[in-house]
Amino acid sequence: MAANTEKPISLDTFLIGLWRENPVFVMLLGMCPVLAVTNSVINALAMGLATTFVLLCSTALVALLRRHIPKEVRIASYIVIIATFVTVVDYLIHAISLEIYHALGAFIQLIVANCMILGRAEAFASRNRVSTTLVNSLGMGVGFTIALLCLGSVRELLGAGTLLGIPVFGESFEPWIIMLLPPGGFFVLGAWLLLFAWVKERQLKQKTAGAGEAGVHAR
Amino acid sequence: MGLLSFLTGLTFPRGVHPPGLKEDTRDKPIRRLPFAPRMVMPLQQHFGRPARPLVVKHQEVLRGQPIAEADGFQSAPLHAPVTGVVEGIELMSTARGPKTEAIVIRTAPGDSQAIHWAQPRDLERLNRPQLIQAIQEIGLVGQGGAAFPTHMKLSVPDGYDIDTLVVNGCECEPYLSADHRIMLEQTDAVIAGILIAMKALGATRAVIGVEDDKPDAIAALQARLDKEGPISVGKVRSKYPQGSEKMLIKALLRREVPSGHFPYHIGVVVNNVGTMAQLGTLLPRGEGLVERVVTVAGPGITRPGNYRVPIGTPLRYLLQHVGFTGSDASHIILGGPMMGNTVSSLDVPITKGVSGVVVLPDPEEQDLRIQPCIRCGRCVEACPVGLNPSDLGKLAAVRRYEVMEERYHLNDCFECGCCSYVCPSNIPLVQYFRIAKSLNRERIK
Amino acid sequence: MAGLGILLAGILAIANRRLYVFEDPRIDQLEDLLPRANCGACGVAGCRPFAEALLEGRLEPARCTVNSTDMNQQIADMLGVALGSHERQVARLACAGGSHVAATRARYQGLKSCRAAALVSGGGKGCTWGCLGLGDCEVVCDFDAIRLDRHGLPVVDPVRCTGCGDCVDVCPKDLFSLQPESHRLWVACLNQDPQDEAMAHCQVVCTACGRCAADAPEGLIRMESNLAVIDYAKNALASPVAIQRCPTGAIVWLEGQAPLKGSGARKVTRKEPLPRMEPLPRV
Amino acid sequence: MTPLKIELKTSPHLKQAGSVEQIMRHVTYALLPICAFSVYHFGISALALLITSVVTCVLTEHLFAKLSGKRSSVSDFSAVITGLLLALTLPPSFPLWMAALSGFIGIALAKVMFGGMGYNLFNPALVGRAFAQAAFPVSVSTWTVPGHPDRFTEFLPSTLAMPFTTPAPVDAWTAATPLAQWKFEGIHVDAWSLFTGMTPGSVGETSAILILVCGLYLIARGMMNWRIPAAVLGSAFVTASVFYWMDPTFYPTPWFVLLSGGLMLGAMFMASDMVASPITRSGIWIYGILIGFLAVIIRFFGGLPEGIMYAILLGNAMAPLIERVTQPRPYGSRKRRDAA
Amino acid sequence: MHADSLTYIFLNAAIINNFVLALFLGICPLLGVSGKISTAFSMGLATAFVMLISSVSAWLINEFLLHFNLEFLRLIAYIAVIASAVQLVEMTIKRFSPPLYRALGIFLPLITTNCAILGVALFQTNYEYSFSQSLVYSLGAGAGFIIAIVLMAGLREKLELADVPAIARGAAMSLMLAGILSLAFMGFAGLGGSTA
Amino acid sequence: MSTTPQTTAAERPAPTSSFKLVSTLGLIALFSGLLVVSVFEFTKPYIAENQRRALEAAVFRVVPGAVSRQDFLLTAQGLFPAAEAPAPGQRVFAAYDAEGNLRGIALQASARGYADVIRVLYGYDPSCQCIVGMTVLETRETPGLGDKIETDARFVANFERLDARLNPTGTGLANAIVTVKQGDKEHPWQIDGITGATISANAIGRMLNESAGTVLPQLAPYWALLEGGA
Ligand SMILES: Cc1cc2nc3c(=O)[nH]c(=O)nc-3n(C[C@H](O)[C@H](O)[C@H](O)COP(=O)(O)O)c2cc1C
Ligand SMILES: Cc1cc2nc3c(=O)[nH]c(=O)nc-3n(C[C@H](O)[C@H](O)[C@H](O)COP(=O)(O)O)c2cc1C
Ligand SMILES: Cc1cc2nc3c(=O)[nH]c(=O)nc-3n(C[C@H](O)[C@H](O)[C@H](O)COP(=O)(O)O)c2cc1C
Ligand SMILES: Cc1cc2nc3c(=O)[nH]c(=O)nc-3n(C[C@H](O)[C@H](O)[C@H](O)CO)c2cc1C
Ligand code: SF4
Ligand code: SF4
Ligand code: SF4
Ligand code: SF4
Ligand code: FES
Repeated sequence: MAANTEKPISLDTFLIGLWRENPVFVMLLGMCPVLAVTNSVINALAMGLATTFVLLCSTALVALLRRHIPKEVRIASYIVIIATFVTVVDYLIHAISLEIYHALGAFIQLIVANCMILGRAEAFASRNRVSTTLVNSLGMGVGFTIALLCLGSVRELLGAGTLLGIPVFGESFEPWIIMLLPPGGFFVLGAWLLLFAWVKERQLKQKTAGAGEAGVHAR
Repeated sequence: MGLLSFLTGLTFPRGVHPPGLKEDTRDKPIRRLPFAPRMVMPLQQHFGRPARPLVVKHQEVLRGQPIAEADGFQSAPLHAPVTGVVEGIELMSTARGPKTEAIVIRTAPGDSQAIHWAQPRDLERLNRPQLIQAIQEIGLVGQGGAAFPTHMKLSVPDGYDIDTLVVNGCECEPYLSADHRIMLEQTDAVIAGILIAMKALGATRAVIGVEDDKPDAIAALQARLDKEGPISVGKVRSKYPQGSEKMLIKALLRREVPSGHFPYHIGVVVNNVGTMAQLGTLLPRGEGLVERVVTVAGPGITRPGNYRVPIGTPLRYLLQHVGFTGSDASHIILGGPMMGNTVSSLDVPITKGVSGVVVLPDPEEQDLRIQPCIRCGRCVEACPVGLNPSDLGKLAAVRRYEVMEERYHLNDCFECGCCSYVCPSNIPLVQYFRIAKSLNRERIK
Repeated sequence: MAGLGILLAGILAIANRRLYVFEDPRIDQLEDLLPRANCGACGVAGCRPFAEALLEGRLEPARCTVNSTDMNQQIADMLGVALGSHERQVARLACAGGSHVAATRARYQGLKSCRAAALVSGGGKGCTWGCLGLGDCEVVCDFDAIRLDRHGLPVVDPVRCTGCGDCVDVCPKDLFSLQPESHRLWVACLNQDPQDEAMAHCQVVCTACGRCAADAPEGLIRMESNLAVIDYAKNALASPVAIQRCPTGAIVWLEGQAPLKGSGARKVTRKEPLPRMEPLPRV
Repeated sequence: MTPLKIELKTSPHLKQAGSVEQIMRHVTYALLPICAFSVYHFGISALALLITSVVTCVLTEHLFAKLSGKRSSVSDFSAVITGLLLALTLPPSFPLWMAALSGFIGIALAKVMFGGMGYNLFNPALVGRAFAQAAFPVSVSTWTVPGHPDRFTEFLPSTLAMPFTTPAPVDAWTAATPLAQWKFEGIHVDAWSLFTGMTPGSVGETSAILILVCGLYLIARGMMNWRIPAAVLGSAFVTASVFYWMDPTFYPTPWFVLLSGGLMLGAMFMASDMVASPITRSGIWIYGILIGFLAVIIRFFGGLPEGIMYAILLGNAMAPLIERVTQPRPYGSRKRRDAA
Repeated sequence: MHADSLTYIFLNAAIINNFVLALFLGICPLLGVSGKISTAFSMGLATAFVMLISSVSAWLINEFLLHFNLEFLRLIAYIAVIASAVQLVEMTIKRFSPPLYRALGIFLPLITTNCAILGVALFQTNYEYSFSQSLVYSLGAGAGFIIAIVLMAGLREKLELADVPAIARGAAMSLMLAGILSLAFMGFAGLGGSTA
Repeated sequence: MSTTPQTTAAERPAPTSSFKLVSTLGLIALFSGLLVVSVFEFTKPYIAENQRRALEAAVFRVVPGAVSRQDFLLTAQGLFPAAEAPAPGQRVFAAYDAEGNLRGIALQASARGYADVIRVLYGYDPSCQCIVGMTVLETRETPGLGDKIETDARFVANFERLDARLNPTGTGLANAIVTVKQGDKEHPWQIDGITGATISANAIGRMLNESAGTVLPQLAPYWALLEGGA
C-alpha cells in the first residue's frame, strides 16, 4: 500500500503547506501556541522555528522508519518520537536564551500536543520518502512560522508600537494594550481569517464571473 | 393563584388585549337577511368527510329538505337553505382556495321561504345513541369557527367520562358580537340546547363562560338559571384568546388539556353558545341547519350588525346588502380579525362555520415592513400556549421545520395570532408557523 | 532507561491493540469520487451511505444523477461493476400561466412564499390551479436548476436538474412531477374549470377542446375533468402531430431549448403583466 | 361604483401599535436628558465625546450595510443608542480618537459580524467599552473633576489628542471616582452627592436620580422590560447588604453600591438591551440577578473598582444557556409543578 | 485569599486565569467541538475527567522521575503515560458503563493529546503543587474548560439562527466570539487578592 | 460479473505479533532515551551557567557594588549556608564586593498584583538599613501598564534608598513601607506609586513591607555570619 502512495517531489510539495493547506489559516491546527506566544515577533519566530525543527526531525525519522513500524503502534511511536524532539528543543532553547525560554513558557513543551506534527507524520511521512517528507515538512513549518509572524507582527506593532523591539511609530504612539492580551490574540487571528475569506470570496466571484456557466455543481 | 384570580377575574396566563370594537353591532338586534338569487352549498362545510349529494341537476328542492347525506359518522348532512331548483353540482370557489364540489341552487322567486321539512322527535324518549343520531341528522356543526360536527363532539369515546360541559360565550374576537346577541335574544334556546347536550354527554354540570365585557348577557343568563341548578355562568376576563377552548378550560376549571389531546380526555367538552342555541331550537323541531347568525362589521360596512344569514349565501350578496361599496376597504375577512381568513373572491359562500364577516381597509405599506427580531420578548409574553415564537420564527426563516416541531412544540401552536399581533418587527410569525406545519404534515405523509 | 521505554512500549502496544478498528478504506475513497451534495436523489440518505450501498452492491453507480458520467464510470471501474443504467428523470411543470397570460384576482400581501400564499385563500391567482410565481421551487432546488422567468413562471434547466424531487414536494399547487426525459409530449396545465371560466383566467389554459386527442394516435390522449391527459404507457406513439391544432398552446413538445407550440396556437405578444381583475361588488 | 381591490393577508389582521423604530426613538429620547446633564456637568469635552461616538457608530453601521449590499439600518436609531451609551460610559477626558475606535469596534465586531440589528450576542456599546478598557486602560481610568469653571470654554487637554498618539496628561483636572476612592483609599462618598451626580465619573453615570427617572419613563411607555433593572439592582442591593452586614467597617453601604459607578446606568439601559438578554421571563430574572451579583463581587474583590460592564458582558455570554433552561412550559405539556 | 489556598487555586484555574480564555490551552476543541451545547458539555466533562487523570498520573510520575533524577524524561513520560492511562480508562468505561461511554467515551481519544491536558500536568509541575493542590488545580482547569466551551456553544447555537455575513461564518466567527468572551473574563482579573 | 466486490484476505492486514510491537516501541523508546540523555547532558552546563548568570545579574543589580554572592537559607532553626541547611527555608543571597565585604543581602518577595503573583528580588543594605534595589523576577501584569513596576524609571528610583529601619525593639519595621499615590511621597519609607497601575504598585509596597518586616528581624542575630560568608 505504502509504496504506491508515494509522491514525487515537486514545488507543490513545498508550497502546499505555505498556502493551500496552511496549518494555521486553513487547517486551524495547533491554535494554542499560535495564540499564546505571538505577542511579539521574536517569540513568534522562536516558536515557529522550534516547531519547524521538531516537525522536520520527527517526520524525517518517521519517514525513515516507516517500513519498520507496525501499523498498530504507529501513533504511539510517533508520539514518542515527537516528544523526544520536543524535549531536545526545550533543552536547546533553555541553553540558548533564558529570556525566550521564559517567554515561551510551557508552550515549547506543548508542541507535543500540536496536532499538525502528528498529522504530518501520519498523513505524509508514513507514506513518503525522507526527501519528499523533508520538503513537505519544511513547507508546513515555514507556513506555520509565517502564520505566527503574521500574528506576532500585528500584535507587536499595535500592542507596543514596535517591531522586533524597534519602535516604528515614534515616541508619541499610544499602544493598544489589548493586542498583547488574550482577547487581542483571538481578534487578530479572527481578523486574518476574515481577510483571507474575503480575498477568497473575491477570487471566487471573479472566477465564476469569467467562467460563465459552470454546469452542474454541488454546494 | 386563587387570590390573584379573585382580584383579576378568571383567566389564563399571558394573552393580549386587542380593542373590542364591538360598539357598532352589539346593541343591534339580529335581523334576517333576504335570500340571494343563487345559493352555493359546498359539500364540505365541516370538519370530516364531505357530504354525498342526494339531488340531481334541475331537481326542485324545498327549504329545509336534505340535499346531501352524511358520508358515515365523521360527516354531516346538508339541508337546502332555500326553496328552488338545483342548477348543478359543480366545482366552486371556497374560502380555503382550491375549488370544491358544491350544490348550486337557484332560489325560486316569490316562493314563501318557510321551512317545509321537519322530523320532530320526542326527545325524552330517545336514548343516547339515538340522540346523537338525531343531532347528526339536523346537520349541526360547531358554530364557533372550526365547524366540527356537533354529534361527533357529543359522542365521547368509550372509557372517558365527561363531568363538565363548557359553553363558550366568550367571543373574544374584536368586532364580533353574534354570540353576545344570541345569549341575549335566545337565552332559552341556549339553555335548552345545553340540557340536550348534557344529556347526550351524560355530564352533570355545565358552565357558560362569558367575558366580563358582556354584563348584560351574564345577567340575562343568570336570570333564567337556577342558582343551585347544574348550569352556572362563569365570568372570565376579557382577553384574547379567552374563547379558545383550551384557554377557557384553564380559566374556568383550572385544568389543562394535555398536549396533543382533546378536552374529552380530561372530562370536558366545549361548545359554542351559538351551537347550543341551534341545538335547542332545531332538535326538538327536527329541522336541519339552514341559517346562522353572522356579525357583519368593519370600517367598510355602512350597515353593520348581526344578520341571520341562510347558509350558502354568496359573500357578494351579503356585502351588497349591508351597504358595502368597496371604496375604502380591501381586506374581506371571514371570521374575526384575529383568526379569520381573507378571501380572494366575493363568490365564496357563507358556510356553517362562518361567525363573522369583517371588512378592513388596507394597512399602510410601511407598517408591513419586516424587520429582524429584536428579541423584545413581547411574543413570548403574549403566547397563551407558552411557546417561544421568537425562536420559532427564526427557525422558520431558515427553514428548520423539523426542529420547530421536535424541540419547540410547533404543533401546540393554535395560530391564535397573539404573537404576530404584538411583534414590533412585523414578523409574520403565524404565517411562518402555518407554512412549517403544512410542510411538516406533508413530510409525515 | 530502556526498561522504562519497554514498559511504556508494552502498555502502549496493548492499548493500541485494543483500540484497533477496521473500517473499509474504500468507503472514503468512494466518497471522494462522489459529489458530496448529499441530495438523496440516489435513494439513500446521503453520499456516504450511497458509498456504502455501492460497496455492498446494493445500488449501481449510475444511480447518482448529480455526478458526471465520467466520475461514475471511475467508480464503476474501481468497484469492477457495470455502470448500470437509469433513465434520467427531470422535473416538469404543469403550468404555463405567467403573469402576462394569467390574471390575478386578489393581491397577496405577505411572505414571498407560494406555500404561504396558498394558505391564504389559495393565493389570489385567477386560476386556482396555477402557479403562484413566488418561487418556493426556485428556493428549494439545491442545484440552481429552477429560475423564475420574467413572468414569474419557473423554468427548469434539464441539465442541472438531478431529479431529486424537492420541487415536487414543495409546490403547494402540486404542479411539478418527475418525468423521464423521453416523455416529450406534455400538457402544461392543470386547470379543471369549464372552458369559459378557464379562458377568462388564462390565455394558455387547456380548454379540453379535444383536438389533440383527435390528432394523436388512438388512446394516447384522453379528456378527463376538462383536461387533456396523456397516457405515457403509449409514449412510443407520441409525436409533435398532437400539438399542432391546440388553440392555446397548452400542449407542447419538449425538445431543444424552448418548448415547441403548435402552429395553431394563439400567439402571445404581451410582455407586461395582465392588469388585476377587479371584481365589483355588484352581483 | 368604485372598483374593489381585494387584498389577501394572513391573520391576525389587527396589529398592536408600535414598531422597532418607535422603540428605539424613545430610548434615544430617554437618553437625551442624561446627555444634557453630562454636558452641563463636564462641558464641551463631554459633548464632543458624545457626538464623536454617535457619528462613528452610525457611520460604521452605514458603511457595512453598504459593503454587504443590505438595506441600511441606520434609520432605526439603534446605532445612535449604541453611540450614546458608549459615550456615556467613557470618562469625560477620553481622547476622541479612542472613542471613535471603540465605537467602530463595538459596531463592527459585536453587531455587524453577527448579522446586524437584532442578532448581536453581546451589547455592542459594552464591547466597545471593554475594548477601550483593555486597549487604553490608563485613559479609560483617568477621571476629571465635575463642574470645572472652564468646562464650557476649554477642552480637556487629552480630548483632542491626535489620533494614535498618547494623550497629554490632565493632572490639573484629575479626580478619583467615588468607587476608586473607596477601593483604593477607603473613602466613602456620601449618598446625596451620588444621588444628584456631583461626582467625578463616566460621562453619563454620575446622576443616579436622572438615570432612574429616564429609565422609569421607558418602563412606563412599555418600551423596556422592567424586570431586568429590577433584578439587577435588587440583586446588587442584596449582595451588598450581605457583605455590609458581615463587616460594615470595610464594605460600603448597599446604598453606596447602588448609587455609585455605572450600576444604575448599566442596569437601566445596558443590561436591559433585550437583544443580548434572555427572552423568557424566568430567564430574565436569573440573568438580572446574576449580573447584579457579579457586579458587586467584581467591585468588592476584583482588580478593578467597577464591575458592571464585565458583569453585563458575562450575563450576555450566559444568556443563551439561561434561555435554554428556562423555556416556558407549553400549555398542556407535563407540569413541572402542580398548578396551585 | 492566599495564593496557595485550594479555593484560590480552583478559582484561578477556572475563571480568573481561565485555562482556555486567558491561558490559551485547548483552543482546538474550543473551536472545533463547540457547535452544540450538548456535545460541548460532554466534551467538557470528558476533558475535565481526563485532566483529573492526567494530573494525578503526572504527579505520580513526577515524584517517581524526581526520585531517580530522570526529570529530562518528564515530557515523554507524561505524554506516554497520560495517553495510556486515558486509553485504559476508556476501555474500562466501555466495559462497565456503556451509557457513560456513549456520552463521554467517544471524546476520549480525541482529547488525549490536546494541550489543555498536557498543560495541566506541566503547569502543576512548574508551580510545584502538592498532590491535593494538583488535584484541585486540575478540577479548576476542567471547570474552566467546561465553562468556556459551553458558553461558546450556547453562543454559537444562537448564531445559527442569525444572519451572519457569509465570510464571517466558521472559524473566524468562533475566534471573535472567543475574543469577546475572553474580554468579558478579564473582569475577573485580580479577583480575590487586591482590595486595599 | 458479481456486483459484490470481493474483499480479499490480503487487504485486511494480519495482526502483527505482540513481540514485534513491543520490540519496535522499545527500540524507539531506547533511541529516544539516548537522544534525550545526550542532549540533556550536553546542555546541562549551559543551562546551569545561564541560570547562574541570570541570578547573579539580578543579585548584583539590587545590591550595587557587589561582585560575588553566597547563598544562605533562613530556616526555623536559624540561618545556615545553603549547602548545610537542615531544612528548607527562605533563601538569602549575601552579596560582597571585590574586597569581600558584605554589601548587602538580596531577598525574594512576592504578592498578588493585578493579574497574578508578582515576584521580586530586592537588595537590603544593613549599613543604611534601607532597601537599595529591586528587580522583578516574575510578573504577568499587563504589558505596558502593570509592567511599569520594572520599566518606569521614576518608580524604580524609589528603591535606590527606601527606608527599612527596624523599630527599637527589633520586632518589625519602624515605619511600614507603603505605596502612596503618585506624587504624594513624603517620607523615605514611602513608595511613589504609578497612576493607572495602582494595584501593581501597591503590591510591591505590600510585599516589601511584609518580607522586610518578617525576615529582617529574624536575620538580626546572623549579620556576623553573613558578613563572614565570603
Ligand atoms: C382531528 C380532530 C379530532 C377531533 N376529535 C375530537 C373528539 O374526538 N372529541 C371532541 O370532543 N372534539 C374533537 N375535536 C374537536 C376539538 O376538540 C375542537 O373542538 C375543534 O377542533 C374546534 O376547536 P377550535 O375551534 O378551538 O379549533 C377534534 C378536532 C380535530 C381537529
Ligand atoms: C384562538 C381561538 C379563539 C377562539 N375564540 C372563540 C370564541 O371567541 N368563541 C367561541 O365560541 N369559540 C372560539 N374558539 C373556538 C373554540 O376553541 C372551540 O372550538 C369552540 O368553542 C367549540 O365550540 P363549537 O364546536 O360549538 O364551535 C376559538 C378558538 C381559537 C383557537
Ligand atoms: C486591561 C487592563 C489591565 C490592567 N492592568 C493593570 C496592571 O497591570 N496593574 C495595575 O495596577 N492595574 C491594572 N489595571 C487596573 C486599572 O488600570 C486600575 O483602574 C488602576 O490600577 C487604578 O489606578 P488609578 O487609581 O491610578 O486609576 C488594568 C486594567 C485593565 C482594564
Ligand atoms: C431598553 C433598551 C436598552 C438598550 N441598550 C442598549 C445598549 O446598552 N447598547 C446598545 O448597543 N444598544 C442598546 N439598545 C439598542 C438596541 O437594542 C441595540 O442597538 C441592538 O443591540 C442592536 O442590535 C437598547 C435598546 C433598548 C430598547
Ligand atoms: S400563534 Fe401560536 S405561537 Fe403565536 S401566540 Fe398563538 S399559539 Fe403562540
Ligand atoms: S415580538 Fe417580534 S421582535 Fe419581539 S421577540 Fe417576538 S418575534 Fe422578536
Ligand atoms: S411551481 Fe409551485 S412552487 Fe413553483 S412558483 Fe409555482 S406555485 Fe410556487
Ligand atoms: S428541485 Fe426539482 S428542479 Fe431542482 S433538481 Fe430537484 S427535481 Fe430538479
Ligand atoms: S493546539 Fe491546543 S488544543 Fe490544539
